[in-house]
Amino acid sequence: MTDKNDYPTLANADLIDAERSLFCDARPVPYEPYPVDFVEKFANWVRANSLWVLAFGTGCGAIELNPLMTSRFDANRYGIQMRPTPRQSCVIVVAGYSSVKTLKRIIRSYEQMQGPKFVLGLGICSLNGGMYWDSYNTIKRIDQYIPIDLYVTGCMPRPEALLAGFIELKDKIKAGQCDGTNRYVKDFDWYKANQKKVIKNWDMPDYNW
Amino acid sequence: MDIWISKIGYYFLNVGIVLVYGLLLGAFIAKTMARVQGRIGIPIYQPFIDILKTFTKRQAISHGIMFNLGPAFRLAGGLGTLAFIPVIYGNEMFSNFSAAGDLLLVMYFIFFGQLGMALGSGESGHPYAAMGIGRGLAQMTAYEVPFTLAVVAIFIQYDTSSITEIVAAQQGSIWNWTLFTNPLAVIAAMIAFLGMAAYPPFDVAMAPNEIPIGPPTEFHSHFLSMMQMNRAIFAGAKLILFMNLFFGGATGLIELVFKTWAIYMVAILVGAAFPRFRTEQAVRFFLGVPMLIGIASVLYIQYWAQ
Amino acid sequence: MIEALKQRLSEHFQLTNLTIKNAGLAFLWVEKHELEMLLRQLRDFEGYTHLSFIIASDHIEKNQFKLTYMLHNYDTKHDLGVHVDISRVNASMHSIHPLWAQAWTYQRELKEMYGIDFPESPRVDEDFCLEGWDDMPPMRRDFDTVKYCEEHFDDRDGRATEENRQTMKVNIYPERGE
Amino acid sequence: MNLTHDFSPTPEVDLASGKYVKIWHGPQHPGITGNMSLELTLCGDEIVNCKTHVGYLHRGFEKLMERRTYIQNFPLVCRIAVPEPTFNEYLYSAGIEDLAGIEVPELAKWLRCLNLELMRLGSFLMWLGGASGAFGMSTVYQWTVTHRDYILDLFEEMTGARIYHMYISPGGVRAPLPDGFKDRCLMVMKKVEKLLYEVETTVLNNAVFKKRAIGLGVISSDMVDAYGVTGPNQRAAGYARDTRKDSPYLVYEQLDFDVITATGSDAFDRTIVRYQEMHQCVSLIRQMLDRMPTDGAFHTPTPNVLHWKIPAGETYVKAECTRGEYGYYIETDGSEYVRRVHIRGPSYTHAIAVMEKLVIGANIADVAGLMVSLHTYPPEIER
Repeated sequence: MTDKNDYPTLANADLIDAERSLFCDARPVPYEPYPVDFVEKFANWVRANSLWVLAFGTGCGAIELNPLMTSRFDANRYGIQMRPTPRQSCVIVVAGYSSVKTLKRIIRSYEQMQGPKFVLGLGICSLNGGMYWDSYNTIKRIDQYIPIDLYVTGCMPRPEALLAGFIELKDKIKAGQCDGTNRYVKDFDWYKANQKKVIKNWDMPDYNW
Repeated sequence: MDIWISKIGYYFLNVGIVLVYGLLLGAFIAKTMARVQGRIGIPIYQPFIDILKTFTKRQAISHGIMFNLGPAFRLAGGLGTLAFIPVIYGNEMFSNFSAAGDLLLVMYFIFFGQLGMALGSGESGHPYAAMGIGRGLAQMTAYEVPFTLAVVAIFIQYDTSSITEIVAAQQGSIWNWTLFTNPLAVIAAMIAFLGMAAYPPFDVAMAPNEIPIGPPTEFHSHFLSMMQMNRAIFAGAKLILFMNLFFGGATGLIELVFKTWAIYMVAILVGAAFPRFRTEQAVRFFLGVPMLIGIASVLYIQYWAQ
Repeated sequence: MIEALKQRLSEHFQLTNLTIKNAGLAFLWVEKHELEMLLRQLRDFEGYTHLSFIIASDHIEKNQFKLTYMLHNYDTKHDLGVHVDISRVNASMHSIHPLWAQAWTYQRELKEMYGIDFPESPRVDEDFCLEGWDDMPPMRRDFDTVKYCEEHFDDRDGRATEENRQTMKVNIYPERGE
Repeated sequence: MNLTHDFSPTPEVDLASGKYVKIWHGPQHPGITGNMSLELTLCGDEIVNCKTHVGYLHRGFEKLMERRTYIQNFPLVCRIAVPEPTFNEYLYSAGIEDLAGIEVPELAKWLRCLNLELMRLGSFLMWLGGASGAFGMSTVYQWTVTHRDYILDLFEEMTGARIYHMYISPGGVRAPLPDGFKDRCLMVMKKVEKLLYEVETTVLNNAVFKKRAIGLGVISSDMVDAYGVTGPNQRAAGYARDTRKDSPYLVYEQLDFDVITATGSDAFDRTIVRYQEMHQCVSLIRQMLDRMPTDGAFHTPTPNVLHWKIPAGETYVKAECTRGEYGYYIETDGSEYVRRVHIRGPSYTHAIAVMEKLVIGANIADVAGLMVSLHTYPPEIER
């Protein structure tokens, strides 16, 4: 384990004094893979075959998540299921554009999830702004704010595309290429600076445990 | 001394069997539910993968010592329940620590796990968890009434509080089952079982559209995998208990599998077709007709049947 | 029908203009101070009981906001838009939240999107759509959304953004362009 | 009708007393429709105060449309209400045609109407799933969402897209019906009708559903006008008001249908009204398929869209969507750009003012059911 002293505490400078004691100020710590290669590979296989998706419809892409989970496309077959609480889920689907107000909630939900966690960007507008490129309230690149593992592009991507995206994500996890959690911790200050640049009223702790 | 070592060994064997069986049953039930909904549903091995996945999560945030202990209490409740239930009648290996008065212990352990859970999720600090506990315990006290009345009727009927002896009394013919000798008690207990199984209409405690998802909201990683394990063991133990008390027990593995599956299907088929009661509606429901049936079963066995 | 209504209203109010769009829709203009009384009259005596929406549109060249109150009469199946011109400087308007229970939401939106103040309107200062907005109200015509985007959000490398019309002329319909 | 909204936060709410708890119901919450949130103050299980928060989906459409040409707005409008894009397409086109004086060919009117009714049916199916899901019946949710997919298949055949069709363009529609569409459409209608009868048995006749939905969230009849309640919510309160009947647009005058009303005005009656309107949709679609002209022009040529200037003017067009009065206010100033577009969505009042009023005193368990019974879509609130 890494020594905790290597990671100084967070300032939580935007919280008022009374609230500061209520929140944790420890920095997130990167995790190490299992020492034995075989175990790590097995763990990755297990993770890939049990994807719990956070039930958070952040944008219009959420409309195609309903057919995906129901009888027609039935993503349950692949071990994909919806989970209503961020603590227990390991995939967050950023469904399309995210307005600044939603971005704040996405970050909060993402940070509450327990690693290893994966992010799927859905729709062209999460990739580069799409048709909302000149809107004052939608961000253009979600990967500046949270680490993205995979994009499914299109407007609106069909459920089949989404399903193919999930299967691609599975392959990436099995190959051990989805290290978004560690990337987020490593470039923590960069992500935070980007987030704080956009979100004006930052009234939450720097890291939401 | 040797007998105790072998008994403990057999007990762990039982735990393993019931765990695997509970998980498989869970997957099978999920598949049945999916079929009702017109889907294929999860692969049969999915619950095992889910448990392993939650176990191999790398981060785990704790909210305090009680939070850590909550799932442990819950698991202890499940293991304790199983410890005193003979899984297969007439088989030394599968009789566990069944002894005189074990039915009372089992009923206590059913309660114990829930209380431990309440402590744990109470410390998680999530308002939905607290609400879920309130709802869960309220509903539990309600369904315990018809269930306890049914068990009292059984005490009177068989004049014993040992599960092994109750099963023994039901052997011989299908007409010796409690189902036929004391149908009122079985009806009361099966209605209570609907509440115990926490499928709709009695899933207020978890209610994903209301208080997602109640007590386990904040539990994750290995805490969650412990709770998943407990859910499998507890479901298995409860089914075996019901089978023992009301449906003549099992003398072999196949009989066990068939009977428990059939009992579980009752809850599933009701669950697939009903919306959810509100808490006070559920409490009112259990304290109404099911309780009266329970009382009637006690009176029947006390004054008519003998 | 609408002419008769205009007759009746003209007895009490100074209606500055009235345009009849079609059989089911008409617009009339009224002075700022008479608006509340007019709406009350329309609601209570003329049967215009349903408020469809309140909006503003920015007429920056006249230095005015044009407020529109769209009413509907369920008996005559008639829509009536009531226009009020207010000054763009220190824009403020009387609140009509005692008349319709949903009016305060529209007024809250107008305050946020145009900066039109509605004193006494409840919760008018709370955020509606935006959160922590510290720029000019975005729906004003002098707010440049492209400039704001360039300042705040970064483009992905390789994305070329062109002005819409130019793109269409050059890339999509080259043969139909001028 | 002096029924004003109660704005005062309940005075006895003292959060420090420990008697009350404040929770955020959404945006990350499966029991909320779309991406919005309710800030609830609870006393035990009872709700004493509620504030709705919207704007999570705000994209500034009205601003974006002011800086795009008329034809460029056309792919933009359907993104405004995600589950029901065609109403936006139709109303935007109708408004533009009204201002520019374009007459739409007869066949296009029928095709538009067919498209709208199919959309209505699909949207209602999605809603029915949500409504039963909110009360804990995931089975019906699975059934109805799947049957909605069959309708999306029809859309795909008709327009080329599942969700955002971009079919009803200014001047008409983009394409005529493909060959054999009528038969396939009738087949889907048969399936949907069969599903509806199953839903009637499992949901509407279900004792538990009745127990929960009857008496939940009653919109009193004087609230209807004071709060601007429209659509099925209003019809469930006993008002026979339907834009399709009152000021008919497209071909509704030639179709045979009645305005469906109920009297209870609670969640159950709203469900019944919507359930019957689904049957009505099926009947309307069948009528249209029978009477529709088979050939003719489906599109009037519009001016060169690159420099299409529309004379100054203003108009308000409206249609009856699944949730109530959906309207477009369009103002032009003679240039190539629109001056102001406002989208009047029925959810605007339903999800904010009405919801805040109805939810007071309700049980926390009923919030999801109540919210769904009002049938709100957040994207049309914040646009």
